Amino acid sequence: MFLDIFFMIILAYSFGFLYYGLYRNISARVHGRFGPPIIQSFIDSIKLFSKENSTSFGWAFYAGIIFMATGAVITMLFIPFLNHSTHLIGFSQYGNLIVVLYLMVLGPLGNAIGIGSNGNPFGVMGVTRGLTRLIGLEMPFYIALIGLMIANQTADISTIMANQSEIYNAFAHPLLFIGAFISFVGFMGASPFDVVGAPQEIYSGPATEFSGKFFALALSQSAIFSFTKLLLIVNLFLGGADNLFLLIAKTFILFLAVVLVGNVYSRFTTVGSVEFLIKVPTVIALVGLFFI
Amino acid sequence: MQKNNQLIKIFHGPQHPGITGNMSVELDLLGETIKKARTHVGYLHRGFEKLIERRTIIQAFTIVCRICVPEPDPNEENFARAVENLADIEISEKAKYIRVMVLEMARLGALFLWMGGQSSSIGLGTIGQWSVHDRDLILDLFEELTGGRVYHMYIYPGGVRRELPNGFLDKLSQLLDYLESRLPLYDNVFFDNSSFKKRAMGVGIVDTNEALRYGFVGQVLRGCGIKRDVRKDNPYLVYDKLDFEIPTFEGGDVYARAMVRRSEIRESIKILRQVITQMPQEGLIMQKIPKHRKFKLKKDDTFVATESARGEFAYYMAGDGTEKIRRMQVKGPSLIHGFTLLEKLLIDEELSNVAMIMNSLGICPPEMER
Amino acid sequence: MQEGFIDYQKVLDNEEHAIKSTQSVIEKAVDWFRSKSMFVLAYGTGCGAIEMPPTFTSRYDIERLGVVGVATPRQADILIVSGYCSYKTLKRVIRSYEQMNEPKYVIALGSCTINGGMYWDSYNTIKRLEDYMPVDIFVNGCMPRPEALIEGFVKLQDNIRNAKRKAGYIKYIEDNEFYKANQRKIFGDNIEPTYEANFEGMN
Amino acid sequence: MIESLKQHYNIEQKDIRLFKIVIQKEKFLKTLSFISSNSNFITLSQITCTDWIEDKLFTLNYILTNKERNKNLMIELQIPREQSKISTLLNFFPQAKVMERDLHEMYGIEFIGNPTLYDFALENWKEIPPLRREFDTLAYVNEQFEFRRGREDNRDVKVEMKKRRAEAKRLKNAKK
Repeated sequence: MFLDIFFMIILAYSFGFLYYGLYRNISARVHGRFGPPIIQSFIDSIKLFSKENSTSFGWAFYAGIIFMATGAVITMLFIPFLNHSTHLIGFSQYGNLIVVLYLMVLGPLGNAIGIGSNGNPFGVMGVTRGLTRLIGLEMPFYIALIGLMIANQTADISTIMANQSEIYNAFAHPLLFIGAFISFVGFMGASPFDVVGAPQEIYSGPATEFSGKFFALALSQSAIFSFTKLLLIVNLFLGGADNLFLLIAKTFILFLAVVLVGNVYSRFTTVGSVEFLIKVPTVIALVGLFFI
Repeated sequence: MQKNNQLIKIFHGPQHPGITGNMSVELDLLGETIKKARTHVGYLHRGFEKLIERRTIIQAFTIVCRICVPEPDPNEENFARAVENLADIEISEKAKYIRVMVLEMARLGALFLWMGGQSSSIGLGTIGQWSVHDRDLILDLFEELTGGRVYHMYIYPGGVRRELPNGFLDKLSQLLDYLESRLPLYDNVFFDNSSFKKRAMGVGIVDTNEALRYGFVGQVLRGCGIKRDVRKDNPYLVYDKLDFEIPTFEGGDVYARAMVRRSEIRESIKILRQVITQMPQEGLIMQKIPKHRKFKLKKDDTFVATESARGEFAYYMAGDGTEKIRRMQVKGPSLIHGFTLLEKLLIDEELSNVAMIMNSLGICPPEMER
Repeated sequence: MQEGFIDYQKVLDNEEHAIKSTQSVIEKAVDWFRSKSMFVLAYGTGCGAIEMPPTFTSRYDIERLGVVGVATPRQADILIVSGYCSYKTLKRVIRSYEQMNEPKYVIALGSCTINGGMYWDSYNTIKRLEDYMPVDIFVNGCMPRPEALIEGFVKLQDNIRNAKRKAGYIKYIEDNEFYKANQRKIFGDNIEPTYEANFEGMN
Repeated sequence: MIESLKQHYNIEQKDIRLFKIVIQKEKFLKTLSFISSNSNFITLSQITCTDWIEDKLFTLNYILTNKERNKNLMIELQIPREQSKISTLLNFFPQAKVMERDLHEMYGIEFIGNPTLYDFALENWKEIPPLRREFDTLAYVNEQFEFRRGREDNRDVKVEMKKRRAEAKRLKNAKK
């Protein structure tokens, strides 16, 4: 059990950073250059852990970051990695999709606690933008997932995975998938929805005051969290995976789609992104509800 | 960063990824809406006008191109033309053509650099990578022609400093073909990109009625549909013998200015092609000018202007009969844009649009404070 | 290197600046990681900033060396002082430098940071940067080409890895009095940038 | 429209498209308002100032540009160097604000009626305004900064040039 959980965390951590390296490499190829080595993000995080951190803003600041990290890890632990497998399942037999959806909000809230405690206006702006965007993001995502639950008559992730043995949900309910995917791009923080950390506008947004180890922790959290989201989408819409290689392949394809979308679109404004998310993907997902 | 009556006061720059150069805009924010904007310059002040008073012509010539970093050649052209007016030098036809070529290449480079800045300011980094790479190819040609990548020190009073290298014009035409083959790519990903239109349309609208009177220049004016360009209005060098259009666009917003620049790239490629065909083979490139200790200006003053990639670049020069320049005053295109216009446009604007508006106005600090 | 200018790089590299490299394996590994990932503060102080875009974009792709730009001083390791510093800029540069977390390094770009360069007789630009803040690498030239900047980065990586030389931030702590005295000499007592610039008659 | 102005002022043509009027300091505001309202020289391109220290004068040039942007008109007037005062142009041209602010800092000219004469480029500057000719920037630099000492084998340029010339002359004589 604990060994299992340990391996899950290790896997998520390493795959998260591997995908970050791939993200930078693929965008570099789009830009027409070589880009950094794939393990660059890993090197960065080790280096940041070895830096001193000069700033401290009281206990709430630390608590916020701890919240973020824990939220990401716990969310990851409630999602089974593999299809019909007794390993790498974490707590998933004790929880279901509702719990996951609830836990997914924990990270941003913890972020808000931490940033609110340091008086940096850019950090506060970033958190405000993030929470505003979260509203727009969750509507289509939740609608699509509710549609899935209705279709499968269950909220258990492993059951939903098992039910797609002959046809994936992505093809069974394409509209739901499109709605979920668009908001998933936003969840991954990719352009055009990257309003939170827009450097040309508000420096690094929430991470403006993060330094040294805090920044490294934030990086690791986002790595684990992004892998978690990939995992969730793969499980729900792409039929899960029977072994690790299949898992890597499916997550990577999904990830590639996100990267390529992010590279050719420019950033929305905060209000603009919420408007778009409510107009387009929400409507698509709602229409998809009727075809179940 | 202090709070006073619900307005957060932040300094947008000088250390900021979204600022154009080393300057600072002091913003009073209500939420993310700007209530008051105030421009601060002086981070790049070097006192050029004082330094030039202490230098002879050739010494001043070496520093005058440092006034505007992205495109130094309009400065050299202004300086050279002002000195020629005050010393009664007439330059040859070939030198004029070479100068036009250099100026247009510099304009192309600056426009490509602007494309990078404008697209990065709205988070479309891909275009920045591509266009800076293409600008670098132009810089390579500059290096072959003048020996310098960024600062060329090529246009000297009396002509230009070097003969064209062998086969330079062929290389230039090949480069132009390459750039033209790249332009549709930029159109697809940047200019016709729906997300760029969504961001840029209706933002930073300049009032057309006051544009002329307030002394706006360049794309800000042409983006309002007013056809003004120094190359047409009072042509210098051989611009009156070349056939090119002054693109204009209605609307006066960021998108209009972007569209104007988009067609200007094509126009200056057209100009360069004509220069390549009409360039006279013979003709000396440098007139006979006195030795630099005896290079004296008559006691008079003059006012010259050149169309840079961001608008009218104007010099006022006064000589006093000695070998030193009595007074040289620079008026960059973005002096008025950076203060009168920017402080007006930013009011009730979103914080997310500051970088975009500054880029589209073509604000460049080193020429505002010399 | 221009005629008549001392080659400051040589002086930095000679014996009296060298330190004994007695490092444990852990320290060596940490230094390797530090040298492989450098975050550069996005602050173009002078005209050297015009050669940053080519260096960071696809022509001379410096991200291969693990060099990326970050927005805030809190996360940056390297401050590139790109060209001349006017008084006003130097105040902000020093403030940004002091906000950065250790270990931090400074690369001075262009001849104007070495000895004033083109603006040797200008009344508003400082002449020798290392009087006011410690400098690890000088890249001379006006402009320095992107290749020169990349070579500076490689040299800095080398210095970090096999600790040839006392790093700048250690010097800034040890003889802080020297730097502060120099800063006070030109700034008077208000070294901190005055955010409310002199606004009499300002409505 | 230059002709219509010619009836009132004696206009000197400096170039094909560059004209100049020299007026007295007293008639300054009247002239500017007349020209900017009765002709189409509606834009103020630049305010320039030249320091003629030998005859204790500042020469101000107000460079106007017409609507078609193809003719420039320089309006020249002279003000004394000490307690140099002149009224602002804010009422006619809003862009005069920043130009006057610049000149005020660089020359110490006081533009009566301009509210924004605070720091432009310099920050708490205590010397005399830097662009006045009596301000010696080299002396200021020498007492403010110290230059890097030259290399050990560094040689004085003047002496070196003399040596080289002498050497060249010697060689030439040796050839003969």
